Amino acid sequence: MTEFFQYLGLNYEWSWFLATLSGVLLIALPLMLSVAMIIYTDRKIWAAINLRRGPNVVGPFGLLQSFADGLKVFLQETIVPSAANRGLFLIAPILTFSVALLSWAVVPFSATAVLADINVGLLYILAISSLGVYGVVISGWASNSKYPFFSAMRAAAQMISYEVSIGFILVCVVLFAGSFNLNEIIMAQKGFGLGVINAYVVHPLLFPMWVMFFISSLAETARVPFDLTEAESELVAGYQTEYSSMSFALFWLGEYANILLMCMLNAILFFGGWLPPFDWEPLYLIPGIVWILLKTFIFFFMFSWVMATVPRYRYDQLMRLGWKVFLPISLGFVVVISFYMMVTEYAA
Amino acid sequence: MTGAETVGGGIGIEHFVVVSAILFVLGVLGIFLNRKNIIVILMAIELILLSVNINLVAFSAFLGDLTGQVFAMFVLTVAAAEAAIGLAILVIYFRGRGTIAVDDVNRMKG
Amino acid sequence: MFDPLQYLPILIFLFIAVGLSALFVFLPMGVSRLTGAHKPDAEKLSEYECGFPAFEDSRSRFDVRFYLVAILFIIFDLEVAFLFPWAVSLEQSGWAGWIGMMIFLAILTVGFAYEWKKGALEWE
Amino acid sequence: MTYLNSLYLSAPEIILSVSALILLMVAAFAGQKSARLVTIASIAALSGAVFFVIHLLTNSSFELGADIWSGLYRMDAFGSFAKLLIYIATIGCLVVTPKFFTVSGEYKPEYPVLMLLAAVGMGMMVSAIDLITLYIGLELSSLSAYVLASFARSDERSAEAGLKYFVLGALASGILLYGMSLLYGFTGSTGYLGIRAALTDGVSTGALFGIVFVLAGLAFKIAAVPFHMWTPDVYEGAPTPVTMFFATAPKVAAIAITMRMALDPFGGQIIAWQQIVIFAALASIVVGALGAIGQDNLKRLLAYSSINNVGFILVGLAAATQQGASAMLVYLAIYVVMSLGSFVALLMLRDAEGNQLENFADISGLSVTRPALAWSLLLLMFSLAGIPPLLGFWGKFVVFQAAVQADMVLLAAIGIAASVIGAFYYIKFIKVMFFDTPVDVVVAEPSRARWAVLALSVVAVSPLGYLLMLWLGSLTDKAASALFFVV
Amino acid sequence: MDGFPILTVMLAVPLVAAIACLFFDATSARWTALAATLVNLALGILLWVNYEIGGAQWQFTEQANLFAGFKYALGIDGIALMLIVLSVFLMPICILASWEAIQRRVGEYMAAFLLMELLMIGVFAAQDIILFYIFFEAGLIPMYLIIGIWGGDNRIYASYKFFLYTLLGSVLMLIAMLWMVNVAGTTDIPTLMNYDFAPGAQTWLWLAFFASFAVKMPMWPFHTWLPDAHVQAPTAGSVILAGVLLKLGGYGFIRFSLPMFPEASAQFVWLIFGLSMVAVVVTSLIALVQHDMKKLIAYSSVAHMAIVTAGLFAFNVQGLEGAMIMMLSHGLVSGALFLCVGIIYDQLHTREIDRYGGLAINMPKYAIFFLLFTMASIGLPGTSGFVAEFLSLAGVYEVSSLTTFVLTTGIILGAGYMLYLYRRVAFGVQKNADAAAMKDLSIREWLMLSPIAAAVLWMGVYPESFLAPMRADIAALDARLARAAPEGDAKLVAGEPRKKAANAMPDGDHGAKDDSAEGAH
Repeated sequence: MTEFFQYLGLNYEWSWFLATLSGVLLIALPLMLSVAMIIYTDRKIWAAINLRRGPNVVGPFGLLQSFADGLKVFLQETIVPSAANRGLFLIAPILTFSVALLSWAVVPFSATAVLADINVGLLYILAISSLGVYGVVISGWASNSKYPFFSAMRAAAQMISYEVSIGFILVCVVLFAGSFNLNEIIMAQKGFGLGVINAYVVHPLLFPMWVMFFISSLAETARVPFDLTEAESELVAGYQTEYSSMSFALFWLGEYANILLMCMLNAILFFGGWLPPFDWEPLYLIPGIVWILLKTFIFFFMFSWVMATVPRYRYDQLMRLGWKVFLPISLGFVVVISFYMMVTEYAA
Repeated sequence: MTGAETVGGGIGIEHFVVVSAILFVLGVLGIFLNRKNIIVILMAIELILLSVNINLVAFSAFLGDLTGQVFAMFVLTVAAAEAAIGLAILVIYFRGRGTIAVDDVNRMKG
Repeated sequence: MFDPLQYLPILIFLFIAVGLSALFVFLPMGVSRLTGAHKPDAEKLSEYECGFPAFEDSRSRFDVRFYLVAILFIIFDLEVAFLFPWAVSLEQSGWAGWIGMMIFLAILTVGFAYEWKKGALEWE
Repeated sequence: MTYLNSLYLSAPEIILSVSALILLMVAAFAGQKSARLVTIASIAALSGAVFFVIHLLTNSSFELGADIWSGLYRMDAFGSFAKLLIYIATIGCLVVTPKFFTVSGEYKPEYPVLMLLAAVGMGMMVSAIDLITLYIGLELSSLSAYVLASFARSDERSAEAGLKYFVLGALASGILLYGMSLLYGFTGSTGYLGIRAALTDGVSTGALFGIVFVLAGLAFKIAAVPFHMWTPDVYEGAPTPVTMFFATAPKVAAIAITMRMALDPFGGQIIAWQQIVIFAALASIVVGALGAIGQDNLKRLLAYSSINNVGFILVGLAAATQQGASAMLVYLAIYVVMSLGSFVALLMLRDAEGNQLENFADISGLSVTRPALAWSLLLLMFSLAGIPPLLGFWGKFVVFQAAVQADMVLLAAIGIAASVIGAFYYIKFIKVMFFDTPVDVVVAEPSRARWAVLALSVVAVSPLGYLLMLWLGSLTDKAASALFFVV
Repeated sequence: MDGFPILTVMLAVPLVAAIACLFFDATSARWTALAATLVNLALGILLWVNYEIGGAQWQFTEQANLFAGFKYALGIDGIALMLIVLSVFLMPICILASWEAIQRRVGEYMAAFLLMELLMIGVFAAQDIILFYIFFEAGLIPMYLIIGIWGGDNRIYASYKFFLYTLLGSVLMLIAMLWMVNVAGTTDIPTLMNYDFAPGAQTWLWLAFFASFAVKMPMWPFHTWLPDAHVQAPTAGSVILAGVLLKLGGYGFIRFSLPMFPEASAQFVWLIFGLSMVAVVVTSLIALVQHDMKKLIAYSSVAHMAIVTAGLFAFNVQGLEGAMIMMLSHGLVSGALFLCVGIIYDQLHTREIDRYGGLAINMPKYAIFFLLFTMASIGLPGTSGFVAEFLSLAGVYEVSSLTTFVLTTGIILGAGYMLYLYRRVAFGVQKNADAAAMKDLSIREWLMLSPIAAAVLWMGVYPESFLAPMRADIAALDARLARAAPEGDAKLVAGEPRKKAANAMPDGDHGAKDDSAEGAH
């Protein structure tokens, strides 16, 4: 895109800047749009599985439901409780949403469509998504109210618990790929399965990893069945209880942006990212962005599916699963996979 | 090693060292001047370790030598362990005394 | 190769993201003032409770286990930090590197087992 | 082969860490009742390490040291000697401990495990020839020590001591580390060899700051003035067996790394640090002596005594000669024995309910009610005061001899004159026990282990101890020459 | 005696007995201590008998290299011999003196005394400078305990003062020793005695040694610990303190300061003389107004010691011999005086002079002994005191007539306070009934006092027995000092020897004797 702006007669620096700027906007704005749509989708899928109709009033098939909601909250009054820490209270949603956006900077939508193709992309995502905890904790603390506070504590504990096993799982993937660059990880999957399948998930050692990663993704984003943070029967609306208007909406936007990111990570790390599922020449004719969005959507469907079908975990079960099941298993797999890699590739 | 070797728009090693020195001094002052809360002291300790890490990583980059970054990793790890133990001791202390105000840490004098 | 310029887009992204979110937060506040929707009163500004006025500090003491989880997380997350560079350089470090890391993990496992046995991982 | 060789030469650390891990598992699975078993096993592991260290010390092929683990670690006579002291002190502390906690019912198998881990860390410290290894070892031992200090959970003072120790210890680590980062930056290496080579060429301002910060951090660890203020509180608050431990093994380790640091990497720039060490030495002697005078609590008194003694040890470092280093090690060894003895004696001061007695009023007239204990304490106190013919004198003697031979007569004169102030409170100790009216609150001590440790240390500080000096002297000479081999 | 390590045995006997005493009950401890000291006395006599006058300078040498250039080296010359004999002579008497006075913690008490004996012999016999220091300094421990445990009411203050004063003095000496050893490369005392240190270094080395010996001696104004220590110590403690411990300072001067730093010694003669003059006059005056007998005797000790220091620094044979005899004499006499005080103190438990009076009536034997020792202290001819004072003053006169004059004044004052004491205690009316009812000497007390009395008279009548073993050593010392000896103001001229003099004496002695004899009267 830099070339495009240069063609318009600008010098290199400015062209680069404008190109980057448009790249950012090209990610951020569609992302917000897709979040709006994905919320709609989420509700539709859920309704369908529950044999309901879901949103169907605003626009055709209720397609504009999310926009209507957005407009509504936009015009609402922003209430800052008198007991709250005003500054922190307002910073929390900003932080949550910014961080949710920021992770997307390194996501490769295709071989070239990546804003910042840094060599430690995976690490970057891990780091940035860890920052998400701050938004939650700050909001819970700043609200100075019981339910948000409890919710924030829960959310923080939950997110960090699963981050540990996610870390180990990522190590396994990196062991195979030998790189942190997301594009390289994707490319390493080319023809990985029997020379034809472009996905890590087919490897018997990596399949369980993927299962765990998927479940951890649910927990990390506090999706059902791990939505303890906003378990309405216990904690009203969790850490968002005191929020209203767009501040409230930003949490939602951030949450769904994170969900999408997790879906995309599933696709990138285990399902070949923007590669077509099979290493078969004609499939490459379809642009990579289509493949990756398709895969992402499939994972999102699974997220919704789970939400609609699985009952919520108790908090102790959640923690137990994270610490006593996933952590030891993923740790064990690090050992096994690294040994496997030593024997088959590195030392061989 | 010369300061002339710069990365990214004229930022030299001295800038990093100055930043880390400032953080270090803040950390030390935080321990000695803070009269309020022990948690603040723990944070000040982390600040000191942070300044060390800035130093290490900056030097590592400017020397073109990885050792500094390895060191930084170890420092990070130890800092974590230290924070864990510090908080644990603080909890025990709090259970006994019901306060974590710095001025109350005075059972022993002399 | 380390090239800081790679990160410049991220910085730009950061500014835009923060700006955008700030806009989302503060614009409606301004709008609501203009449209007159901004009508705070004492009840509205009080914190949410289940029908009773709050009778204790909402930032009360919380379960020590949360804190325990935080500590465990710090420890384990840092071990992961060791694993990452090891994972990408396993080819260079060879068996020595592998064995070294296995010893490290073994020690980690001992600690983990100790925590488990001591009930640090029990939630109920 | 080098890998195997490295493994072989770091066997003491391996023995200790592996047994610590195993015992930790035993502690976890068998629970509180395994405390005794774990203690015995820990002592066995430490003894094994001691034997191995002796084996290495007597093996002439390692006389000059061997750099192992790619230059991170040096197995030499100096490190081995320090380790020997550390391990023996740890054994001594472990042997007398259980009784202390069984009174309050808090003895846990974790205690010996923490001691083992601390010993591993200290062993690493003294063998390290790289800042990273040093730091890791230092922190391993410090972290264990923080926990040990607050081990008596029902005692508020213990928690407070742990907290203070932690905060100031962490600050010290921070300062030390900051100095290390500067050293790394301005010399381009974290290895002692590299630092030495860079410093010998000339010292830049940054490196000088590094040296100063490192020494300040180490001064914290060895509790030298002006970084001593944590010592009395921590010594008083920590459970007495832990205090005993602090006064012995970590002190040895901290002083050993200070020596190695000052003489090996900074050895080319003695001018840069000598003044600091001289100041710290004299200040410690004087402050330690003056601070102790008004104390009523015996543990606090011994804390000031340790500050005082560190000052004397630093006199040897100020000399910056091989003889000074050897003298420091002799002093250290003697100091360890005296500390062990005094603290065991303190441990044995219990009233009928099993409470520890810690004040002067409690030992009034002890010579009448518990003559054996009182006479032991008498010998130990006179020895700490450096009165011949007790062994404490020999420690001071060699240190000052080294100072005089390095042409630092004034330092020696001021230092030794200040030791008279120190003598004041030691003889106060004796005065209370021997000249004052008996109060008879101390009960008889049934523990054979404690009597054994006490008896051993008393025999060692008595003139009979001089019989060991020939052996000790040759050992310390060997250790010190290892330190100066690089020259 | 060849090969028999008599000195080591003399050290071992009290050590073994001391350890045994710690575990014995009171009676066995007393007998053990007495037996051990008597054995040592016998050994001491054996030592004297076997000492070859005019033989090698150092006899009975033993040597064993230990470590770090540190040796176990023993050996004695005549000076050390006499002091050792004095020590072993006084020791059984001390034990006897404590026989009944000490009822509390007897085993520990006896052990402390036996240790004192060991250390004193060690100090005099050590030939290694470090070994000397160890013995010298170690004496602090038992003495501290003796004063502190068995002392009087103010014992704690006195014990602290004693301990800290002496320690401060001796640590400075240690530094000087270390420096000397470093420079000379040997710890051997005989070698060091002939080593010429640079005059500049000598000055401060001398001062460091002076700090120690002046306190130990004690010289004015470092003497303030002594009256306290004496008053508070039990009788036997005082005896040993006055009899032997004070000699350590003098021995130090004669063994270290003078031969090792002759130039510095000469340089500081003014200091020594000045302090001695002040000491003699001031402490004598203080003694005159004392109400406490022990304090009075303690101050008299300071005065006598001042004469010793003056004699030592006269740099001539008479002065040195006089100082040595003074030390021996004072050891006997002041020890005996303390015993005399102790004997009546045991009965009346007070040392207040006014509480006594007219003891000559009810305690005639006691009064005779007391009189003898009083006279010896004053320096009456026929007693050891006379020989001592005469020789010392003769030596000093060669150097400084002013000093001699002042010292002589002090001796006159000494006569004053001693006689005043005696008059108040032994003569006059029996104003106190309880004092009048006191019993005369028991057999034990007889046994204590009579040997001392005999020795005092022997020394007074035939001092040659005591001078003979020391003569060669003193001559050697004098020779060493010759190059630095200050020029005296006496301007002595050798006269013509009288013809056919039956007992012809060397000329110098002759003149000096005459002159100073005049000054003394």
